[in-house]
Amino acid sequence: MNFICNFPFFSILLSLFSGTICSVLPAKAAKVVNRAVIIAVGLMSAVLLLYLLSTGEPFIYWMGHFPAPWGNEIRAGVLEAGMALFFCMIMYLSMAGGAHKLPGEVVESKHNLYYILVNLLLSSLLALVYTNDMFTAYVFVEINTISACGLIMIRQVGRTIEAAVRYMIMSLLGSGLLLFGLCIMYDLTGHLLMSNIKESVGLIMANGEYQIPLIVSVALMCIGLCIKSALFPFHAWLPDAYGYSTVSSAAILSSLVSKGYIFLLIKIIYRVIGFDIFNNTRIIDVLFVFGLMGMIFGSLSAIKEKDIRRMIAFSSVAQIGYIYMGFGMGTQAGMVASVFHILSHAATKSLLFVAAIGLTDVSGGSRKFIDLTGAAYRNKWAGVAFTAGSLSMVGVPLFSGFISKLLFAQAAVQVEGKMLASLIVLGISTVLNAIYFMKTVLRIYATTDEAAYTGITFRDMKAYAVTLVFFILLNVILGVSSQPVVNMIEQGLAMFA
Amino acid sequence: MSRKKTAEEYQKTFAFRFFRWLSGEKDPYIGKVEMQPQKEYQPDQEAALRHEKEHDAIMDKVYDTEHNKWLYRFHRLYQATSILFCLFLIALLLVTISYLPPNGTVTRPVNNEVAERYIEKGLEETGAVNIVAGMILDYRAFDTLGESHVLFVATITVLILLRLNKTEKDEAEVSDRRFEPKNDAILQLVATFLVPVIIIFGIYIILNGHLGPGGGFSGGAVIGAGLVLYLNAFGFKKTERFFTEKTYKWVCFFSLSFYCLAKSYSFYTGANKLHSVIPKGTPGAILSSGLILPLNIAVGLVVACTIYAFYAMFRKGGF
Amino acid sequence: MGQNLFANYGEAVSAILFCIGFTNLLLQTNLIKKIIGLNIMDSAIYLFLAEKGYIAGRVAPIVVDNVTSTKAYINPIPSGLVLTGIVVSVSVTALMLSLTIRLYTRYHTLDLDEISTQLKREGK
Amino acid sequence: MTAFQIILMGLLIICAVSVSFSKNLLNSILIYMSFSLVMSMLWICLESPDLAITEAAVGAGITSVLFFVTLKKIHAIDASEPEKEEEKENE
Amino acid sequence: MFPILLSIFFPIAAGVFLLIRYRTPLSGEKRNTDRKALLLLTGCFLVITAAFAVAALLTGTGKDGFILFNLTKTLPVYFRIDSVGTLFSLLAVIVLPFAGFFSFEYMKHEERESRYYGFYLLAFGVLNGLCFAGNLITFYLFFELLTLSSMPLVMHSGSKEAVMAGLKYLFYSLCGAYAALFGIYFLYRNCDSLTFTAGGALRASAVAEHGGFLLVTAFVMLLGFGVKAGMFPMHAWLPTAHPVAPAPASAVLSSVIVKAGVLATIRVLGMFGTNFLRGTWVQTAWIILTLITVFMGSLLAYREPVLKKRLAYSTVSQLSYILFGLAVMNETSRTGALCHVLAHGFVKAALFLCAGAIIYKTGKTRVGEMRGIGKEMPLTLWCWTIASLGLIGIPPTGGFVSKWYLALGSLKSGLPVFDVLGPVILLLSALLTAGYLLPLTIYGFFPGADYDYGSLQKKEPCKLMIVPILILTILSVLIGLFPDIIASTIDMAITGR
Repeated sequence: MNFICNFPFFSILLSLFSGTICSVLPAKAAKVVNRAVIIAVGLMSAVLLLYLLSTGEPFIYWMGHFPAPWGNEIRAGVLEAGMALFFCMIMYLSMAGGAHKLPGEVVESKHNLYYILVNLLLSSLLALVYTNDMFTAYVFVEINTISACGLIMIRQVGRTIEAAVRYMIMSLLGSGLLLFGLCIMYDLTGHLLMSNIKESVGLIMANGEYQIPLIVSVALMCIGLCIKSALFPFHAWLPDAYGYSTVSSAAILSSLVSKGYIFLLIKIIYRVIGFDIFNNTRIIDVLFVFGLMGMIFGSLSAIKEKDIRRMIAFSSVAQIGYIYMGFGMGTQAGMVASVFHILSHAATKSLLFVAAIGLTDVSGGSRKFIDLTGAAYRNKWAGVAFTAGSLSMVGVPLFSGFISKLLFAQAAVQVEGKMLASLIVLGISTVLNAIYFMKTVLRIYATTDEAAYTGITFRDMKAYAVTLVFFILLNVILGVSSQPVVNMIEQGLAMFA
Repeated sequence: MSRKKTAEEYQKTFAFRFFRWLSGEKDPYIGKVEMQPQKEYQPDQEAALRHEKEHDAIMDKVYDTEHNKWLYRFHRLYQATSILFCLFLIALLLVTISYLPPNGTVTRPVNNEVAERYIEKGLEETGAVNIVAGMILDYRAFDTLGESHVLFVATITVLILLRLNKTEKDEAEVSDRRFEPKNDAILQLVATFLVPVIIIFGIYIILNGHLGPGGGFSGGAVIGAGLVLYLNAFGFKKTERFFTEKTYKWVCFFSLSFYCLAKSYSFYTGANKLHSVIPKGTPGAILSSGLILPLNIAVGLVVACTIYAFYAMFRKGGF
Repeated sequence: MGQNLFANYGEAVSAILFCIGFTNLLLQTNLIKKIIGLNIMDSAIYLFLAEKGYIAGRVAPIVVDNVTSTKAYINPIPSGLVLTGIVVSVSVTALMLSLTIRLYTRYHTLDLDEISTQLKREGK
Repeated sequence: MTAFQIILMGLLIICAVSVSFSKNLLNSILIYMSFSLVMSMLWICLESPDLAITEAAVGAGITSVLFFVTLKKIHAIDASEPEKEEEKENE
Repeated sequence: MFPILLSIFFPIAAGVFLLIRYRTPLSGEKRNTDRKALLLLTGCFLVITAAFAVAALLTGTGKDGFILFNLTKTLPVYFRIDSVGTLFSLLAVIVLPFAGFFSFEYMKHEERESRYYGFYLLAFGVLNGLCFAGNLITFYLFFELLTLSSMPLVMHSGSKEAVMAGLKYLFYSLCGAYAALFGIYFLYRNCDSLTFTAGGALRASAVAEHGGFLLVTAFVMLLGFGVKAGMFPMHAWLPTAHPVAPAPASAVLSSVIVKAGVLATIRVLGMFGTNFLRGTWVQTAWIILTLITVFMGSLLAYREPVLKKRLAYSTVSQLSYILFGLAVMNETSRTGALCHVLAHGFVKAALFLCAGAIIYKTGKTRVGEMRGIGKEMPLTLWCWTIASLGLIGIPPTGGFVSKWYLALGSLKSGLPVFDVLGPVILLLSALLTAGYLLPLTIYGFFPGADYDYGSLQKKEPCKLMIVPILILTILSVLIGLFPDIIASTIDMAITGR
């Protein structure tokens, strides 16, 4: 076995272990460890990705001395390695972008706890990405949930704690449903490893026995993960959680945590149930309808919002609706579009959160639109970055958002029954997006008579500005040369089967 | 053009609005899109106060369930839908269950080659008499590694939420002891007898984890319960002599690191098909079953400390 | 409706418990009760799993007298899963309870709706 | 054995329902504690002693203790609790 | 290849350079020298851009087309110069620099001049890209960018009205563009490629299968792009945006940028093929809409007292002349339409610049206030008069030629009802045009007996303003003087590549 095949295992264990190490380190050292771990994991994922692209074969890695149905396994394919790399990039940028705000938001003595949470979150995300075992997935979903909750409430104002409680309640409902579905699935198949379950599921569908409980269990798992990833009717916790937590937390939560769950759902669809079987159930129609509703209602709520960060948070609801709409189409193209949207939304949304904080900082810390007037002149880098993010969200060509919308539309026209609905809602939602993002951009570029607040120059925020530049570059790269990425996604999805 | 209508009346007609729209005078965004003139915002103290008051009044009215019928109805509706949803869920699950393979029989899909191998080869391959312990700490050790980190991350979040700084801690301690009798003689006497027994029992459970029912987690919980009892009887002054935040930190750190490293070694050798140097020992002996015993001890230490830490945090926000 | 509802009475009970827990989690206004509901829900799932492992007439999977025949013991896997699950639910309970304490010291109530009302009133 | 199991399960459901409808928080926690105990007995019946030990130590022990501390912290365990609550409402 | 790329990206880079270089408003002692440098730079940039564009047209390197990069697998960003593109590019190359020179004087007292020039150059580059785009997706890309880069021109003054007008412009354009994008998705499914090909790119099988649906698609796309060209149901942004924009910006907007809508329409017709649309309900509905617009625009302009608004309504009306010519779908009318593109472009630019000169010098905005203006600014008013004659369609001017072809084409078309109704309405509208343009001449030169000649003073604008007006006026006449050359070129544009 090639040494590179150890990398997924190394990256999970490294981030897990670094969490433990950070618990005895002072804050500064913890920060260094955290950055180093993210970079190391990112590098390993990159090497792994190259290796996988060159071999073209996914591989299975035993976690222990025992083969398939007896021991734990992790599995790495192109999509997994790519996701891991992307998650590391976004996480590093988000951490870097919010670093200067951290002392003001979190009590000094709790900084190292913050880094522990981030490390564990990273490890759980990696485990969700790489795992080949349903129960392992459940355990790491829980780590993900708890550390996300920690990230929400580490900034201890009333709102965040309330949001954390709401988040926990919804997440625990979701976990409960997921676990219940998992148990029924285990009862029917007798396995916990994804590949083995898939074989048994194939047999069950062929035999005809146990079909009803199988579909119920799939439905329960889907609903559980939908709840956890804040699909439309379950999004009540989201605006407060994203709107009031620390900057890095908001960026990480919106772009990574929910995406981890969605990626797990993709894995379940492909590796556990089988794509065709899943598409023959009615579940995809439900996902489709809720996705569409989320797209519209999320945007409508965002339009009404007067607080910039809550507005961005509501826009997340709409964007998650897009992803589920892609699932709901039930075609390979829809799936590719959804996966691409995971990437593009993660890149854009974290950019928006990080840029928004730059704007509010120069407006006396207020997040109301009225105070943000002209903020882009006071912090030019943040202004440009916010504009770029908005344009991407609206779906202007050359940015990543346009490509994902294009892919969605291309996927939609291939599905006879759902074509019109998805295209119309796509159009409406795009226009709604345009309304609230353009309004914000105009607002921050509106001229003020006098400088009520002092501006900030490049010299005051070098790291921050560089982070923003990287974010914008990421967006533009995704928007301009999307083809390699799409190819990779297609290859990765093919490897799933 | 006839002047039958006054200008005001005319402005209300459809034709007027239509022509305004036709000539592009009507602005569809006025009043709909938040786009106020760009004047510098000048907060007027009085106006702000008045505004706040009005806002409060409105909020009071809106959230006054007794008088606000709509809110009341909404609550009712919400409850009704929730109950209906739950009934639906019950029905769905019962129907599902009625289709599941019958309980207690051998022919179910659950009893397949996986369980067979665990039972038949478990003793040989892991060295643990308790097959469940062998399974969770050897066959499926990755889950268990994750599980112990769930506990770890939960402790971290509790620390974030409840840890207080020095002065707050003192206040909390004062208020904490207010409702309790200090130095209760009966409690102390009972505790003197019970605590050693409980802790020894816990240690037994941990050490015996691979031979019989029990293991690191349950044993750790028992030890933790013993510590809590001791704390309740004798107060923080006594426990602080041997258990402070530092103790907790380092015990947790060493146990978890040991756990991580040991399991990493085992995973690494397993995946790369290398020979593991850890001896299995004779099944049934106390020093047997490879890594399971040390892992159980590590888990037990972590759990005991964690439970004590939870309790101390809840009580006074520190150790 | 299938035939096995009465054979699976244990699972049926666990389903009912699950839904009771679920309802509590959704409907109770008091946070503490919500947390109890959550615990009931989790226990129900564990009961379900344990029922899955049970085989009538066999004993717990602890090897006695070196008998390693499959016919002697029940299925060990569900027990292992439930053990893991219990740890998870304890951690979550501790976290939720500490959140409750924090919320109470801040708002002096355990009712989430009331807390939201207060938050709106603060206008932050 | 089956009859015993059924009785235990009946107890479980009774406990769960009465937790939901009990007015006093302390009562509901006590009921939840007994719920855990019944559950651990059930697990003995289901031949899972590991689970029984763990549930007894954790569900009936640690979790309940944590609940009690929480109640104490939020001043819900108090002889004069009802009046206090009323006072607060009156304020 | 390089002239094309340079003509697109050089002005964009230059615009960005100006925006960054002159971030702060010019002020203080060095204002004059700084301003001179800025103007010099802008002038050079404009001329160089125009030179590049002309080079691109003359060298003919773009005839074969080239792919810049692939947006997605089957959607490249593709440039190719064809004859229609050449025509529109010619218009842009002539009008934009002159309007730019005009604004050197006009914008003298404005703050943040540099921002205006920056976006002006950006718009120039984007316009070049629009003209040279070789497939629908590239076209769409630049179409969106055009909206975004021209919006700041509209709201340059930053007053509330301007910002509202900018918003209105943005939303109308975005909604239109999305309606069009909606159609592009369908086209993508039913065409072999989105490259512009003569005679339609639809697959024959697709026409047979989804004929009805494709008609709806075509209609939606025509409507969507029609928004930019101010077609009837969505024309309202034009009269709002023009009066608030600076006069040279209005000139460019009205003479070139709204023509992007016309170009888009031509492209859409090219994609579907006129044979596919001729005689269908789409054609009928489209003709009805254009005729309504022609008549209504003139009527509204006739009633309008504010000069720039009057011109804006006139633009609405005149653009629908062009659209009518396209809608009739035969070669003669198409020649007329393309002819009118040039004629209207020059005339309307000249008219707006005249209006700008008058407003700049006198500060009067209503026609009623401008009595005797001809005594004060005779040269300007002469230009106005000549250009007006061109728009009305008096023989020696360009307007006559184009309207002649339009009417001829309509009569030849053999459409029921519209073959006669069309010319009648065009004629009526021409009368109205005379009615709303000539009063300024009449009152300007013959203010009446009660005019106070005592207060009369020379207000002729400086050379920087009057020369562009003169040149544009002369051009509009030249088109009419040599109709054969124009017509044959356009014939070539229609038939050959």
